[in-house]
Amino acid sequence: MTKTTTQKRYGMVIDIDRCDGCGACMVACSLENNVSVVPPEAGLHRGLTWIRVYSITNEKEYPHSDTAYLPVSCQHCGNETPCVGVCPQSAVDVDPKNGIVSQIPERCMGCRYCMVACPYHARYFNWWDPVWPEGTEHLLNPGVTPRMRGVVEKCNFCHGRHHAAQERAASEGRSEIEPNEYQTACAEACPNGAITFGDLADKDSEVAKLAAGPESFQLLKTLGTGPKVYYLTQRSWVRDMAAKTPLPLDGQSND
Amino acid sequence: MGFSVKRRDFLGLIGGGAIGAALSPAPWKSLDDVAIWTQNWSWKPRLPRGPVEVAFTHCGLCPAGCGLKVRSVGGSPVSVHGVPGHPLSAGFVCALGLAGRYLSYHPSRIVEPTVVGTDGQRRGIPFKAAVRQLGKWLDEARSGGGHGSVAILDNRPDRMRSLAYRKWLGALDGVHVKGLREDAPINRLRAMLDGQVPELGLDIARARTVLSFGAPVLEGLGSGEAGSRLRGRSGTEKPYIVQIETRPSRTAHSADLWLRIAPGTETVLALGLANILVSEGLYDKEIIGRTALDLDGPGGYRELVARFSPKQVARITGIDAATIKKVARRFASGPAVVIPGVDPGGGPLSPEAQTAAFSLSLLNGDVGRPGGVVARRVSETIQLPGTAQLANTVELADVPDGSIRLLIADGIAGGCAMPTSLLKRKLNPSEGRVVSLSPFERSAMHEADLVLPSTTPFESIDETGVPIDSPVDSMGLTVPSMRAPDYSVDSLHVLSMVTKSNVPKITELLRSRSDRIHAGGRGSVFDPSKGESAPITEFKTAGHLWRALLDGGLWTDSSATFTCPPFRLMGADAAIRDRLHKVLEQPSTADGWAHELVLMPFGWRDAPGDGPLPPVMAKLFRETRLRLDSRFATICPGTAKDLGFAEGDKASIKTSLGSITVEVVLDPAVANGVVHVAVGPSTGAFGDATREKGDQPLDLPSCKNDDCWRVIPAKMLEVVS
Amino acid sequence: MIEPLTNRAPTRVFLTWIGFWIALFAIGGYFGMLCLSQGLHHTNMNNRFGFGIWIFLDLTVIALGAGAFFSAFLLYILKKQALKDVIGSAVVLGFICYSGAVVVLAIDVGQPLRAWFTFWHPNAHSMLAEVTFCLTLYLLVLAIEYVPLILKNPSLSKNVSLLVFEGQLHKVVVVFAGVGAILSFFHQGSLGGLYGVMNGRPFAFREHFFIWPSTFFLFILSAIAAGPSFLILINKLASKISKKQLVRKEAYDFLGRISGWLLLAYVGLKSADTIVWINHTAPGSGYSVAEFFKEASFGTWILFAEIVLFGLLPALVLINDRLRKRPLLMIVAPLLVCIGIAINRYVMTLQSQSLPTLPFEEFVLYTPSLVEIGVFGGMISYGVIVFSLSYRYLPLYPGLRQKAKT
Amino acid sequence: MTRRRTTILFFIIGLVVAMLAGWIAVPAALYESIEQPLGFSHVVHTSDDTGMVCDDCHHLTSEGGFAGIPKIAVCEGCHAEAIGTSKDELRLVEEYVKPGREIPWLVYARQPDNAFFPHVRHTRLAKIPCEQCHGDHGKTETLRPLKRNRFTGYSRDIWGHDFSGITTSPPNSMKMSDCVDCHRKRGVRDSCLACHK
Repeated sequence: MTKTTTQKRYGMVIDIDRCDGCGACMVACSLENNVSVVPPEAGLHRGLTWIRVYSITNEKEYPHSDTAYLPVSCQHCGNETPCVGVCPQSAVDVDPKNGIVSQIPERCMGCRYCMVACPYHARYFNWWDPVWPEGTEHLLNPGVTPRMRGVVEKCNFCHGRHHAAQERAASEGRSEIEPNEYQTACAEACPNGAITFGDLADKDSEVAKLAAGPESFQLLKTLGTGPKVYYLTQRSWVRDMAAKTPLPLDGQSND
Repeated sequence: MGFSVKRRDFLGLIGGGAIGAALSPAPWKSLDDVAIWTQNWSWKPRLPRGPVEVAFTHCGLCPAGCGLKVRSVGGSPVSVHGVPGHPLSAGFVCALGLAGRYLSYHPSRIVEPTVVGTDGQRRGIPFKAAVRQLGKWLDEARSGGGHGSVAILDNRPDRMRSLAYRKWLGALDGVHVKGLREDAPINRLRAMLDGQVPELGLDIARARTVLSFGAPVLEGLGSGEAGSRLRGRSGTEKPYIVQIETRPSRTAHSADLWLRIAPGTETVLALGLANILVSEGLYDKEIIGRTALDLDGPGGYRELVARFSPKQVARITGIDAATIKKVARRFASGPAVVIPGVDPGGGPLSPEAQTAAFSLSLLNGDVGRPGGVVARRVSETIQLPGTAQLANTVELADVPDGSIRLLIADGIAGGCAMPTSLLKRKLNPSEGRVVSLSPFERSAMHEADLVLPSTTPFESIDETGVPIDSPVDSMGLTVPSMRAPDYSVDSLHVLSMVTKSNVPKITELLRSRSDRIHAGGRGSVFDPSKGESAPITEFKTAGHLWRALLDGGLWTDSSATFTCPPFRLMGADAAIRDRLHKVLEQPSTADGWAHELVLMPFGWRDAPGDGPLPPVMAKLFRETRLRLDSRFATICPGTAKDLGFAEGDKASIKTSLGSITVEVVLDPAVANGVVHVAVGPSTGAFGDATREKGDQPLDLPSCKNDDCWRVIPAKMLEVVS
Repeated sequence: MIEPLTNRAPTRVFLTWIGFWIALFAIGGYFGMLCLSQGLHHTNMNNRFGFGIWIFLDLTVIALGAGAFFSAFLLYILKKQALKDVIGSAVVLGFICYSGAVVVLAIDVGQPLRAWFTFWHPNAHSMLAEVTFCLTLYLLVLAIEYVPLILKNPSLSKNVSLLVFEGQLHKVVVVFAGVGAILSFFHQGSLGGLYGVMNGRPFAFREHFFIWPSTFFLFILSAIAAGPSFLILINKLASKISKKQLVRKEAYDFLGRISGWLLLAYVGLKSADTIVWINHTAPGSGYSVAEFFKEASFGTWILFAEIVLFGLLPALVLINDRLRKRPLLMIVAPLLVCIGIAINRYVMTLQSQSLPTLPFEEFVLYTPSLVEIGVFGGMISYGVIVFSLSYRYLPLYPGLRQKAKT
Repeated sequence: MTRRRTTILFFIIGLVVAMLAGWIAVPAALYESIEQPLGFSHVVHTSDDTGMVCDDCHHLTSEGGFAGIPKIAVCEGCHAEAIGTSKDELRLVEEYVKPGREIPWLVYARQPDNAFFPHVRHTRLAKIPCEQCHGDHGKTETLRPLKRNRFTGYSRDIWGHDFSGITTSPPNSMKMSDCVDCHRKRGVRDSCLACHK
């Protein structure tokens, strides 16, 4: 009765040189995943931004000035995932079939240990009860449940869309989904096509090719967390800043 | 004795009770229920339930009119997606489009007619009373003044609805006033051409070079289709984009070449480029010699540009001569598009700058050639019932000051913000009244004497209009994807009630255009559900075409050929010609007011300067500071140091008209002596566009001399708190 | 009616004293309710500071409370009779520290009503699950150890059967001491493990022995070193306030000596651990320790203070028989020890979060809100109240009780 | 010794009272019983003379989702005018069909928002008959009242009618543990997100 499902490794490649910081990915993400509109007093560090666009500059004056934008979401670490081991009540797990790191708000008790453990600051806590402008509840995406106060949430590669794709496939009698049936909201929304999402295990997929390319790097590679989100850039200063390059063992800081 | 016995028995009872309870499921079940309660307690929003319906429409939030796929549950849209293969938007939707449906529930939505009473207080009144009030003012206005005393301000003047406005105004001897739009400058070009000129479009997508004077070409200007080509995503060769802009905008960030021009020196740069084209003979002497009416002779174009040597221009614009030469040669090497940009917050370039810019197109022979400025076929105008002439349509700038006694503002967003002072100038100082038909309290309109709540683009049927870059005419409808609230009114309905005349309903108007298109038998229709286009001839009856449009289809005309008529490189307007000749004379500081830096207001293309922001966008920009609103001022570290400011300081920016308080943000890419402040919705709350008077940078500039407020002399003072 | 033991403060004095603390407790309770009913935005914690002063102080308090299990262990298992004097106060202190910490934790988590999931769906790999289990169980043990004390209250002990019951309890107290020791051993350790296992946080991550990071052992050692010192402090304080000699010198001396030697061992291991961390662990994960301490607010001085000033120094004092005779030093040294432990918990909890791991993230400082301070103040006052009541109504100090009889 | 006996007596009283409360009083108090808006007989609708099958009303949507209980339009197909004169029949036509109002049916098997149950995957791919979870609901003459948990709002069918909730499994209960058991039996290994949204 059980079907043998092919092993997938969903991942993402983000081309920093294509990102102009418009923020469409963040908007699309928040709408897709019913991310609460947090009260304005949240400030910079108490909001909910599953994907957060950082802007970094080379601190030079025109014409040498340059800015780069880095969209950072959950990196879906594939190796010793820092947040999974720490959760006391198994509210975080890695999907054995596709490597997506999950966060189940209904199981979470809000101890925030996973946030402390995450090196990418990609996990967010609901400091308030979720708020939407009055009357907009029926505009929410029915495929994703809203979170309640006091729990942690984060990017799960638009899993609602994965569900939808599976359902559609099943209605056509297929147990497996086609690559083009499952796209994350951020990848779909990016006007510059800076975000490529797909199955890293499939060597012919565009995402796998890009990730294997010479310009690709991972954030904080040296931690050995094996992120499944890769970044591309041709600008060396961006790479030096964004990718934490390994340090000589004599402990000399390289900045 | 009694005491201890009681105690023991009591303890016995308790003990027995405890054990008994533990042996029943009750405590464990309640433990479980308590946990479940925390997972779905009443104040956690419930998800919409039920099957998903899919429909197609167009986005009415800006003139780009992107095709939309809307998924709805129980009649409310739960998600919005682009439509791949759409002739105009090519699957593109901007952030605003994705979140736009939330605007219908925006906190700043107007839910009842309001009027400003004699005491200056705004209070709600019944709809009937509002109409009566409007009627009264209408009569007063007409008795008081002659032609043009009644006006309708229309941000999308090319819709069928606009036609009905003009008919209505015609009977009242009023004027149809164009609001500020990103495609406004094109009329400047039309004015430079001799004789009858059709509607023009900028063929950005096929250009070899795009010379953008501060236009947000990579931030959603024009159609999504052009956008994807400009971003090199369509497989076709990507145009070379030269962004001429002082502010380190997103377009400047991703353009092939960013020229950080000194504030307000666009005219000089344009003429400097012309200088090189002329002196190096980088233009078709034969044709231009024949078609250009003011190239040679005393005071001619040649004489004018001769004064703008690269060295000279470099000194003024701050762009080195070599680069100017390089750009000029690149420009002349093939079809190019020049866009004198209208900034969503900073407004248009000065008239002479626009003229100078377009003179390059003419010189390059781009008018009438693919990849340059192309002409659109206009489907012949529809006759409306009634004998009255159509009122003519004029640019706001051309409206005489103080002439309007009753201004009715059509609710639709144009995407560009206007200074309150500019509008005020056009009104009759004593009894000029403003009536706003808007779903929201708009920045420029928040002082309207009478406000009638209208519908948002997602609630009402209308036309999208034609994007600035479209080489052909088109018709796409915004089909309602949510119910219009009972309190909202339709502008045409209001007009018909006021004058008791029969103004056609919007659906009738659109239907009649659709029928006319069908009769014309030109062009093709795109079917979003199939993702392909079919020639219009395949539609048996007019009814079929109408049905297709209601299902989110898009009609696009076949392209027309157009040969450039004779033209004047310095335009027909003597005043502008005069200004062009005077450009190099030292400009006096405005009102002789000593200033230490210039304030350059700007707006975000997909967060309209004149409309509210969907809460989700406000939230994200607030929590990441990815975009700064009017509460922040960006300056470069150098200037900050000179003025004694540091990151995060509170500062007050003073102009001759007033001051705003801002927080200082440092950016090394900003030019020296310049301060940039965003115009439009504050992200501080849920994205509200209504602000206290004098709190918006656009309430500051004075538009006394010309209609340009890009560069405002200002001071920056410390705020003593 | 339960009446106080003889030679206790007059009721009026006692009431004013207790009244003050009850008021403080009420404030804390109100703040706590705010967080429970409206959410944790009343605190100043944020997405970068998932743990705030609550966790830091809970850890400190639990470390100091270690005196309970350790002295119980020494007394009942290793038969160190010198500790007879302090065992009562030790148990009460332990109970206060642990119960208090658990209550504050319940406010600290976003969804306390689901906290029991940890028992129903535990994650075996999670240090925090281990902590939760051992902590709750050991709290149970402490409660059981507390009961005989309560039953010793004269007016209660009138009741024969209860006395019998108390006697029964006393026989098994040895067992509880053993169980308690094991439980405490593990949760003190896993509290340290919390940080050592965070492979994503190079500042906290440490080398592992089998499944345990070095912090696991360091926390145990530091806790049993600090526990006795804390006992000394509290008992001296109680004596000061009650103006009575509650504990015999020998007990203090013994506690001091134990504390000293253990601390010395701790300082040694901690130093070794730090050296390995600086030269191997941190660089191994791509960070130089220089980066960790480049922020002014967390300079290397903090490392020096933790290990030398508040570690080595008091240790040397406490192991020296002559110096231990000096009453003043017997207050200062234990005080230094307790502060040292607090610093260690502070560094592990707060400094480790303050430092961004993403190179382009900013360094964030966090200052607790009034609510957070208030809640903790409430917990302290709860401790004072319980201890005062126990002191007033229960024979915490056998020595004193004999005096009372005569 | 009388003391001891009285104490034991009190002990037993406590024990019995508590157990009665826990087993009978609490369950009775916890669930409220709500009548369905209309009477409905699956038997009648699926009888041969109607010739209808389950799918006629409970079908899948274009996107593969389960349409659930049919909309009033489906009823209108046959009940545009009253068939017969039963009270419910008349109410159906007058109160719902004519004004086009949807019937506010109460769903016995309604799962919470955070549960994702793709019917199509279970019925079409795994070939599980509806009855396995929904029991013989399709063969009922009348609609029983919905028992709703006053506290959580859940239908009692989820927790199951055996209050101890230990031994039950579909169709007697539809808890997460029941899903998990079935998945285990069929060797389906999944992460939380496979069934949670």
